[in-house]
This record gives sequence, structure tokens and C-alpha cells, in this order.
Amino acid sequence: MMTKMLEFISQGGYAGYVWSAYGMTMTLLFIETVGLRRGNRAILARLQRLLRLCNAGDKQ
Amino acid sequence: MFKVFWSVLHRDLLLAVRRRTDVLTTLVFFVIVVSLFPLGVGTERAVLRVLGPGVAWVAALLSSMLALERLFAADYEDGTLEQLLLTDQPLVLLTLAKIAAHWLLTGLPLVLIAPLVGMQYHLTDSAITVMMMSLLLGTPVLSLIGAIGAALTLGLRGGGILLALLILPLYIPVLVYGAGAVTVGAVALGEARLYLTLLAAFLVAALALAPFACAAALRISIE
Amino acid sequence: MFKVFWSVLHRDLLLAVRRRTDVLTTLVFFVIVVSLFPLGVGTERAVLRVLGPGVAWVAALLSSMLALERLFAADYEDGTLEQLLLTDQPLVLLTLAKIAAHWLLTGLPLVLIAPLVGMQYHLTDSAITVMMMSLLLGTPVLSLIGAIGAALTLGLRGGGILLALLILPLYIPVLVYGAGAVTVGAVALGEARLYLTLLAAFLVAALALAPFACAAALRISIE
Amino acid sequence: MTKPWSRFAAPASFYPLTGRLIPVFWVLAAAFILIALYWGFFETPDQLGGSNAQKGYYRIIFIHVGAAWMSMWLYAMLVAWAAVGLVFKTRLSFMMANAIAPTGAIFTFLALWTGAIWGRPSWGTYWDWDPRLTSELILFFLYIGYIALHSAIDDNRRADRAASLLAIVGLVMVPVIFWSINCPDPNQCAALHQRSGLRKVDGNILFAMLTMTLGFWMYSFATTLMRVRSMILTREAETAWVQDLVRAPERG
Amino acid sequence: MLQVAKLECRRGDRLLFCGLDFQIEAGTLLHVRGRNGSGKTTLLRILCGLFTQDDGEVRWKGESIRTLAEDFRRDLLYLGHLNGIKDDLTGVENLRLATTLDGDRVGRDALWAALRRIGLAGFEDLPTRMLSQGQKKRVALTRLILSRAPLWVLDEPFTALDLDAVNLLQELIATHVAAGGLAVLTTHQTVPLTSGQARHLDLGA
Amino acid sequence: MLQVAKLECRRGDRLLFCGLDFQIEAGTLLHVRGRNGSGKTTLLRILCGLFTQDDGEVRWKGESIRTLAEDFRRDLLYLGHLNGIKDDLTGVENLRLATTLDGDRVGRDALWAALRRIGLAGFEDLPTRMLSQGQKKRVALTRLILSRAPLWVLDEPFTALDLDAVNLLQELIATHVAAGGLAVLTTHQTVPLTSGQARHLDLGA
Ligand code: HEM
Ligand SMILES: Nc1ncnc2c1ncn2[C@@H]1O[C@H](COP(=O)(O)OP(=O)(O)OP(=O)(O)O)[C@@H](O)[C@H]1O
Ligand SMILES: Nc1ncnc2c1ncn2[C@@H]1O[C@H](COP(=O)(O)OP(=O)(O)OP(=O)(O)O)[C@@H](O)[C@H]1O
Ligand SMILES: [Mg+2]
Ligand SMILES: [Mg+2]
Repeated sequence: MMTKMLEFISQGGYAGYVWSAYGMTMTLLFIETVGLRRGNRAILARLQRLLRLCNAGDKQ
Repeated sequence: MFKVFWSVLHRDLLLAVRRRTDVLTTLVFFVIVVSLFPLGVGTERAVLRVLGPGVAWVAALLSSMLALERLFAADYEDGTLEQLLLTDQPLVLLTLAKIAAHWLLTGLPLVLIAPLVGMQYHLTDSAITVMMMSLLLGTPVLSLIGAIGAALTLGLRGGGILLALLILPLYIPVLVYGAGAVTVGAVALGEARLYLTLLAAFLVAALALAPFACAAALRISIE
Repeated sequence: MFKVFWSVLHRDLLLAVRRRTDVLTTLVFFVIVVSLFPLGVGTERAVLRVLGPGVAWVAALLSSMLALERLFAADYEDGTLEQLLLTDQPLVLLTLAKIAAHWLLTGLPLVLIAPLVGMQYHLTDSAITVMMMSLLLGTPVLSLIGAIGAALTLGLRGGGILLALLILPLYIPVLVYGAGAVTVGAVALGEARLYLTLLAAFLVAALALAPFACAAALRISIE
Repeated sequence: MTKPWSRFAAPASFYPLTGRLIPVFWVLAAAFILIALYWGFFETPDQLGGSNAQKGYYRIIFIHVGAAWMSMWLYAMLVAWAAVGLVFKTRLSFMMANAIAPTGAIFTFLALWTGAIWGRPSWGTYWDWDPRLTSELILFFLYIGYIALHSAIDDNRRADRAASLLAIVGLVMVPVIFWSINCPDPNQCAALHQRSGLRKVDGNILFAMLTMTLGFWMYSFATTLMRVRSMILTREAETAWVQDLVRAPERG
Repeated sequence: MLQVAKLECRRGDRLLFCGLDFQIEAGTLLHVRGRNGSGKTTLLRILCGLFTQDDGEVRWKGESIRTLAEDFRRDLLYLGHLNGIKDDLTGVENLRLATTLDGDRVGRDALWAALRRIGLAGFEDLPTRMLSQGQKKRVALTRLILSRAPLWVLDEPFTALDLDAVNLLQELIATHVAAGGLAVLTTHQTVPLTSGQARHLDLGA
Repeated sequence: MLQVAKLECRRGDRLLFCGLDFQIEAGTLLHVRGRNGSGKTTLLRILCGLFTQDDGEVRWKGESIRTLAEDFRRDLLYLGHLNGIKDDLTGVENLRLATTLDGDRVGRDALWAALRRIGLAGFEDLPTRMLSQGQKKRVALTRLILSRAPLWVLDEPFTALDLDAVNLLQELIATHVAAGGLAVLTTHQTVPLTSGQARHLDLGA
């Protein structure tokens, strides 16, 4: 099991190449996804805050 | 119609005469960039001969691009561009007049100074001839394409370098065939015919399309 | 005293954050210029290896210079420079802060991207290391010297290209030793030590003198 | 521009629609990519023999080819949306164009990155001025140019139109650029397809590659739509339907 | 003549005006008033077609200015915050260019006379770079003397002018309007002209 | 306090003024008047040390401003034609920087309060790029609220301002002068302030 894992990780001696390619790909895609989710939430939150401020202003 | 073309062209040339340095500086920039390379690369003749065409053309690209930055910017800042847009004349014509003036002031001088570059890089006579011809055909294309970029980046902070980013990739075909022509032309003039024909074709296409794109870009940018 | 230095530095960095593209464009300009040459010159490895150091340094010169154009220009146009001159703070300090911000935004990124250029031109690892070190020492000198030129050409039409004319010749020593270091460094790291020491000496001298010259130039230009 | 459907109705109905579509795309993207990864790593031979002999590092192919394809397809889509926007003056199409750009740039970068890494063991160098590589680099510059221009302009309307015009100019120039790089010597343009993309490859390899590409497609749909949603929210913040929408979670 | 229908405009995320309707006929002076930031400049630029509204339409002689395009621009003279003159050209050269582009043929003497009338005697052939703020503004305003366009759109034309110049400018506008022209202007200064027979349009900030 | 002796200045080949002598004490408002091009801006820039006269001297508290240099500049606040604010920074950020450079420490709340006082409530943290002409001018003028410099030099501060802002500005200047400050200003507009207790200096064109 362990050896199989290691064998897989070593990729026939080309681990550096294969994993840096896959690593960069997955990292970038991941970062983009997370960034988008964050951005979306931030915008919604800001709009909500604005709306609350607006409502507060009306009540005064 | 042509009255307007001439009066805009005349105005820009007159302005250049008032500030003579503008014309000179493009030229000198070209010469300086060309002269910098041997300092960075070393001065072996064989190397220089290979480098010559490429360096000359890259320098032409850069100096044309640098000068382009001011093509519409000055008019934009003092409000004359706004006024040009409000005249009842076709904007394409006005744009073309400005591009023409720009080429006369910055492209043509490069063609005339090309032999100097040829000498600096020990190019053969036929290579020098081809270089002049390729610059004559290629630099107007640079002005025409570049004008679109200049119109798009009008009034933006950091415009100069943004402009470079936008249009240098678009200049590549001219660079490849311009420098290619000179390299091939080093052997014999005739070899370069195909390259020069291609450059001429670029020129015709750019003349037909670029002014319209540029006028549209100006309308977008002035808002 | 340092409060003022920081607040000007902070302001300029903040402005850069507001327009993130400014930083990016300098960098991309550098990469584009570097990538143009093989298209013009041809793609033989042996030729590229000889060209590499020179091209990288010339591109660094050009992009540093292009970015310099806006160093004081924006402040001049909106009147904030006038106000800086009217504060009771030593102008040299303010100038130095502006130059420091400029280098952080345009010089440092070049150092970091240098390995990419090395790859494009098939340079050896030791050449790449030397290139990064030489850029680290050399680009601040470019910013410092260039700032004088930027101050002198402030508000002049066609300033960009005039600036090029004034300062590119002054950049030559940096270019020669910078590119020289890389060429020599291709063989072994140690060979380049002398060149790098010289660059360091330039840096010290420029740090000691340039801010004063620059402050004086600003006072002249603002009239 | 004055037609109501193009101004409000479209974003207003588009927003909830995408809200339902996006999860589907995410699930599909994850599924395809996972299948492709599994297939690529476990169902394919450990090395390629024969004419194009390659050791384990050939596995980069599964992302490399997909990313390279996506970079080009996305550029085409970007230009298409930009053109639609300029012609019909619909705001949504500008947003679509603008939303595609970052994803496209990422895939372009990935094609370059994975290609460079593959090049090291395969060709002994990270980079060479091969036409295909150079074209990809130029494509990257074009993406960056589009993004830089758009973000350098504050006024959204001007930014949309200026960047779209740039994309259209790109559409005209891109073939010329690529052709000039591919064929620097007009006397010998025959060498255009020196490396045909897919020669005889193992069916399993092909399957993994295509599945990965499909996954990338789904991923691109998802990210693009998400980005458009953010843009709609910021740009239409004042409209009644956005305000209702913002209020909704407050009540709930 | 000039008709504005259901005009709506927002900048940034602020609504400047919406449902703006008005119409002005020949021989009218319209004074657009409003606090700083109420959208006067924006409105004037929309009237000229330099800025695109979010909704509504501007019509000239019954047709949209977008479709009229050059025919509308022939009838228009706009002077904004920027003077629209080239610093390196002299007053005379600037004016000659402006009139040529407007499609008028104005003789040399007429140009000089116009500049003298606006109070720039002795400065006619200096590069305008060497003029003071108010003098530069005067060069730009000289176009009003020479123009035959029926519609004038003037954004704060009185700034930087001294008393003489303000009076002359008022006279010019009054004559233009009396002769059946239209003028739309903004100004924060109180000048007799605008408190007189002018129509007012108030933009709420 | 501020003393001008035998000042002479020529620009281009025109003599603007020569042998100009005057002196103003604490608590004075000096209104520099003159036609367009008479040299008001030039004089004000000389007073600040931004432009060099051809002859004569400007003295502050008895010493030449050239020798005082930074000590003079500490006492000075100049607002010219240009607003001197960064387009990309918000009003608050602009002010914070300006006050830091003036050597003052002003708290966040004071900055916001000052901006609100000048009528920019709601615009405090917008990039000033997005403001109208008059609003930009207001941001620049906010420095007057925060400044502690005794000498104010203001070149046409009333342009582009609406009525409210003009009144506020007059009040600010009046308070400053009443508290023993000095103010030198130019304006072509007639405002009560300048027709009141002000001293006048007429430059002949
Ligand atoms: C237009 C963009 C590109 C496309 C469509 C593309 C497509 C492909 C395809 C289909 C293959 C596998 C089949 C073959 O070997 O021909 C491949 C292989 C490869 N690609 Fe790319 N690629 C692109 C860009 C790049 C870039 C930018 C690089 C390097 C920076 C690169 C480096 C490689 C390498 C090293 C191989 C392995 C070739 C071998 O040794 O057999 N490619 N590419
Ligand atoms: N850069 C310059 N070069 C040469 N002469 C100049 C320059 N700038 C201004 N002048 C001249 O100096 C004179 C005074 O200009 P200044 O700007 O001081 O006038 P001003 O009184 O402020 O006028 P305004 O009321 O129009 O603002 C003018 O006659 C002008 O022609
Ligand atoms: N470039 C811009 N981006 C976003 N908003 C802007 C921009 N320019 C102006 N605005 C906003 O539009 C509104 C109207 O500006 P406009 O210049 O039309 O005002 P104005 O009535 O001419 O004011 P003033 O009397 O100060 O000249 C202002 O509230 C301003 O904040
Ligand atoms: Mg206004
Ligand atoms: Mg003045």
C-alpha cells in the first residue's frame, strides 16, 4: 500500500514535473473559485449594509 | 472636405514646427535605442550583422509607439479634441489627417535615418535599401494601428505604458516581415520582394480599416 | 521627518493600489519588449544566448524610463506637486520618498521576473542569478538618475521622449556593467563580482547625490 | 439601448436563472475533472513508446492540451460577446465578455506553465520560440491587454465599449499575428502543421484528455456566470429587483 | 427647436435626474441652475451629444440628435470648462482653425477685428500659452463673435473673466438670442443677463 | 507682517509691475484686483515663492522669504487655480495627506467633520475623480477649515462654487482675518467680503 503510494507520488521519477504542473493548475482554479465566492459575498454584504444605512436614514 | 483634411494636417505640422524638439526626439530616441544594443551585447561584427534588422525594427516599433502616446492626448487635454468631435465634418477624415501628420513627423524621419543604422550594424548595401523600403511601407501601418490604441487609452493614467501593452502585440506581423525582409535582403534585393509585397498589403488593409476603428474609439473615449 | 517620508511613500503606494494595472503594465511591457526580439532577430539558441543579457538590460532601461515619465507628471498636473513644494518639509526627503515608491513599484518587479527572461533566452543558471543581482543593484540607480530627468522635463509637451533623450545616455554605465555582469556570469558566479561591486558603488553615489539634484530640478520646473 | 428588454429585463431574469445553473456546472466540472484525473493516472500506460517516446511526464498532457484549447475557445467567445455588445448595445453581453477574460487568461497561463514544464524533460528546455508557444504567449498578452484596458477605465460604460473595440480589433489582427509567427518566411509556409495535434494515441489517453477538457468547459461556465452575477449586482445595485433580492435574505 | 424628453442620467451610482422634460424655442436663453454636483455639466454634455444618457432623448428640430449627427453639430457651438484652444498656436491661428472646421470662411481681418473686440488687442499673435487664465478664456469666447450656429451651449462662460469681459459676453449672448438664436448656459455668478428675460431650469442636487 | 518692496516683474516682454510696494499687518484682508492679464496670479505666486521676481523682495516678519524658506512655508497656505488634490484618492485621504505634510495631526473625525461642514456629506470617501468641478474645489478649500497657517494666499477661490459654498468661504476668510490672520486673494466676482473691510491693491493692465 505504502509503496504503491510512494510509487504513485514519484511518477516514475518525474514527480517534480508532473506535480508542479498539476499543482499549479489546481491551485489557480481553486484560488479563482474561492476569490469569486468571496467577492460575491462581499458585494451582497455591502449592498445589505447600504440598504440598512438607507433605511436608518429614512427613519430619522 | 479636403479643405478640412488639409487644415487639420496643416495645424499639426505647424504645431510641430513650433516645438521642433518633438520631431527630433523621436528620431533621436530611435538612434539611441539602436546604439544601446552594441553596448549591451558586445561589438562583434558577425553578431551585429545578425542583430541589425531585428534591432532596427524593434527600435522603430518602440519609437513609433512612444510618439503615438501624444497623438491625441494633447488635443484631449486642452479640449480641442472635444471641439473636433463637435464639428460637422466626418471624424474619419479628421482622424486620418492626424495620423498622416503623425507619420510625416515620426515615421518618415526613421526611413531617412535608416542608412545610419545600417552602417552601425555593418549591413550590406542591399540590406540597407530593403530596410528603407520596408520602413517606408511598415511605419505607416504602425501609425495607423497604433492610433487605435492611442484613442482607446486617451486620458488614462499610465497611458503610455498601457498603450505599449495594447499595441505592441498587434505590431508583430509588421515586425516579423519588416525584419525578415531586411535579413533576406542582405543577400539580394530580389529575395525580399515577397516580404515587401506583404507589407504593402498590410498597409492597404490598415488604411482601409484603421481610421474607422480609430474614429469609433475616439467617440468612446471622449465621454 | 520620517513621518513625512512614510506618508508620501504610503500615498504613492496607495495610489498604485487604486490603479493596480500601473504596476502590472510596467512588468508586462518589460516582458513584451524582451519577447519581441526573437521575433525580429530569429530564434537560434546560440544567438539568443549572446543577446539575452543585453536585451534584458535594454528592456529594463526602457521600461524604467517609460514609467518615470509619470513619476512627477501626475502630481504636477493636479497641483499636488506645487503643494508639496510649499510644505515646510525638506524637499529632498519628499523626493526620495517618491523615488523609493517608484522603485518598489517598477524596479523590484523586474528583478523578480528576471528568471523568466533567462529561460526565454536559454541562459545558464548562474547567469540568471547574476542577472537578478545586477538588476537589484542597477534598477534603483535607474530610478534615481531618471528622476532628475523626469523633474527637468516636467510639464513639457513631448516630455516622454525628451526624457528618454536626456537620461538614456546617463543610463549607459549601468547598462554596460549590468549586461557585462550577466555575460561574464554565464561562466561562473564569481567572475561577475567586480561588475557587481561597481554597480553597488554607482548605487551608493546615486543615493547620495541624485535626490538633491532632483529636488533642485523640481524647484526650477515648477516656476 | 433604449429597449427595455435589453436594459433591465435581461439582467433581472438572467440573475436567478444563473443562480440555478451554476451549481449544476460546478457539479459537472468536479465530476468530469475527477474522472479525468482518475483515468489519466490509473487507466493509462506509464509511458508512451514508439515514435513519440515519453516517460511518466507525458501525463501533463491531460491538463496541458485542455488548457491550451480553452485559452483559444474562450478568446473566441470573448470576442463574440464583445461584438454582440457593440452591435446590439446590450449590457449583459459586455458583462459576459468581461467575465470570460480572467478565466481565459488563467487557462492561457496554465497552457504556458504546463507546456514549459513539459518542455524541460521532453525538449531539454523550458522555452523555445516555436510558433505554437509564441502564439500562446501573444494570446496571453492580448488577454492581459483587454483586462488592463478595462480596469484602467473607471467609467464602466466606457470601459466596456473600449475594451470590446479592442477585442474586435484583436479579432481582425489575431489571425494575421498567428499566421505571421507560424510562417515567418513567406516562401515556405508549408511547415505550418509540423506537429499535428493528435496522432495515434491510446484511446484511454484520448478519453482522459477529452474528459478533462469537458471539465474545464464546465468550470469556465461556472466561473464566468459567477463573475457576471457579481457584476450585475454591483452595476445594477440601484434597481428595484436587486434591492428586493438584497432584502430577501434579511427577512428570511 | 431643442426638445428634451424623459431624460435620465446616473453617474457613479447616483441618479442625477430622471424624467427631465423641457423644450426651448428660437430666441430663448435657458439658464441651468443647481448646486455643485447637481448635474449641470453632465446635462450640457448630453445636449451636445458628448455624453450618452441612460434613457430619454434629445431632439433638435424634431429629430433625435443621434440620427441628425453632423447636421446637428453644424448648428451647435459648445464651450465647456476646457477652452479648446492650442497653447502653442496664436489666438489668430486658433480662431482660423476653429472657423474652418465649423465650415465658415472668415477673412484675416475679421479674425483680428474679433480678437480686438474681445479685448485682446496686442495679444493676437502671441502663443496662447503666454496668456493669463482670463485671456485664454477670451480667446475661446471669440468664437461666439464669429459663429453663425443657432444653438450655443456654454458651461460657466463667466469664470475667470473680468468685469469688462463679462459685460461684453452678456451683450453677445443677448444679441444672439434677440436675433432668434438659442443659448443654454450655466453659471454660479449672478449677472443681469440671467436674472433678466432668461428661462430657468433648476436641477436638484 | 508681509511686506513687499520694490517688486518688479516682467513676463514675455511685457512689464507687469515695477516698484510695487505694500505692507499688510495681522488681521488684514488684501484683495488684489485688476483686469485679465494684469498680473494677479503672477504676484500671488511671487508672494509664495513659487515664481521668482525680476527685482525687489518679499519679506515675512521682516525677513526675506528666500532666506526664511521652510520657516515661511510653515506659515503659508496657498490655493491656486489647480486644486492640488489627487484624483484617485478620496476626499478624506487627500486631506489627511495635506494635513500631515503641513505638520498638523488631525484626527479622523475632524477630517470627516470638516468635509461635512464644507457640504460634501456623502462624498467623503469617493475618489475625487468622481466629483463635479465645484465639489473638487470644495475638497481643496476644506484645508482652510483645518489649517493653522497665519497667511492665506487664495487665487480666485470663488470660481466654480455655488452660492452656499461662496457664503461659507466668505465666513471662513472673515473668521480667519478677525482672528489675526492675513489673507491675500483675487477674484473677479463681487462678493460682500471684498467690498467690505478689505484693503485693495489695483494692478493696472
Ligand atoms: C496554442 C497552444 C497550444 C496547443 C494547442 C498545444 C497542444 C499540444 C498538444 C495537442 C500536444 C500533444 C501532442 C503533440 O505532441 O503534438 C502538445 C504537446 C506539448 N506541448 Fe503544447 N500546446 C500549446 C502550447 C504549448 C506551450 C505554450 C508550450 C510550452 C511552453 C507547449 C509545450 C508542449 C510540449 C513540451 C509538448 C510535448 C511535445 C512532445 O514532446 O511530444 N505547448 N501540445
Ligand atoms: N507662461 C507665460 N509666459 C509669458 N507670459 C505669460 C505667461 N503666463 C502669463 N503671462 C503674461 O503675464 C501676464 C499676467 O498673467 P497673470 O496670469 O498673472 O494674469 P492675471 O492677472 O492672473 O489674469 P487673470 O485675471 O486672467 O487670471 C499676462 O499678460 C500674460 O500675457
Ligand atoms: N467621472 C465621474 N464619475 C462618476 N461620477 C461623476 C463623474 N463626474 C461627475 N460625477 C458626479 O456627477 C454629478 C454631477 O456632476 P456635474 O459635473 O454634472 O455637476 P455640475 O452640476 O456641473 O457641478 P458644478 O457646479 O460643480 O460644476 C456629481 O455629483 C458628481 O459626483
Ligand atoms: Mg459643472
Ligand atoms: Mg489669474
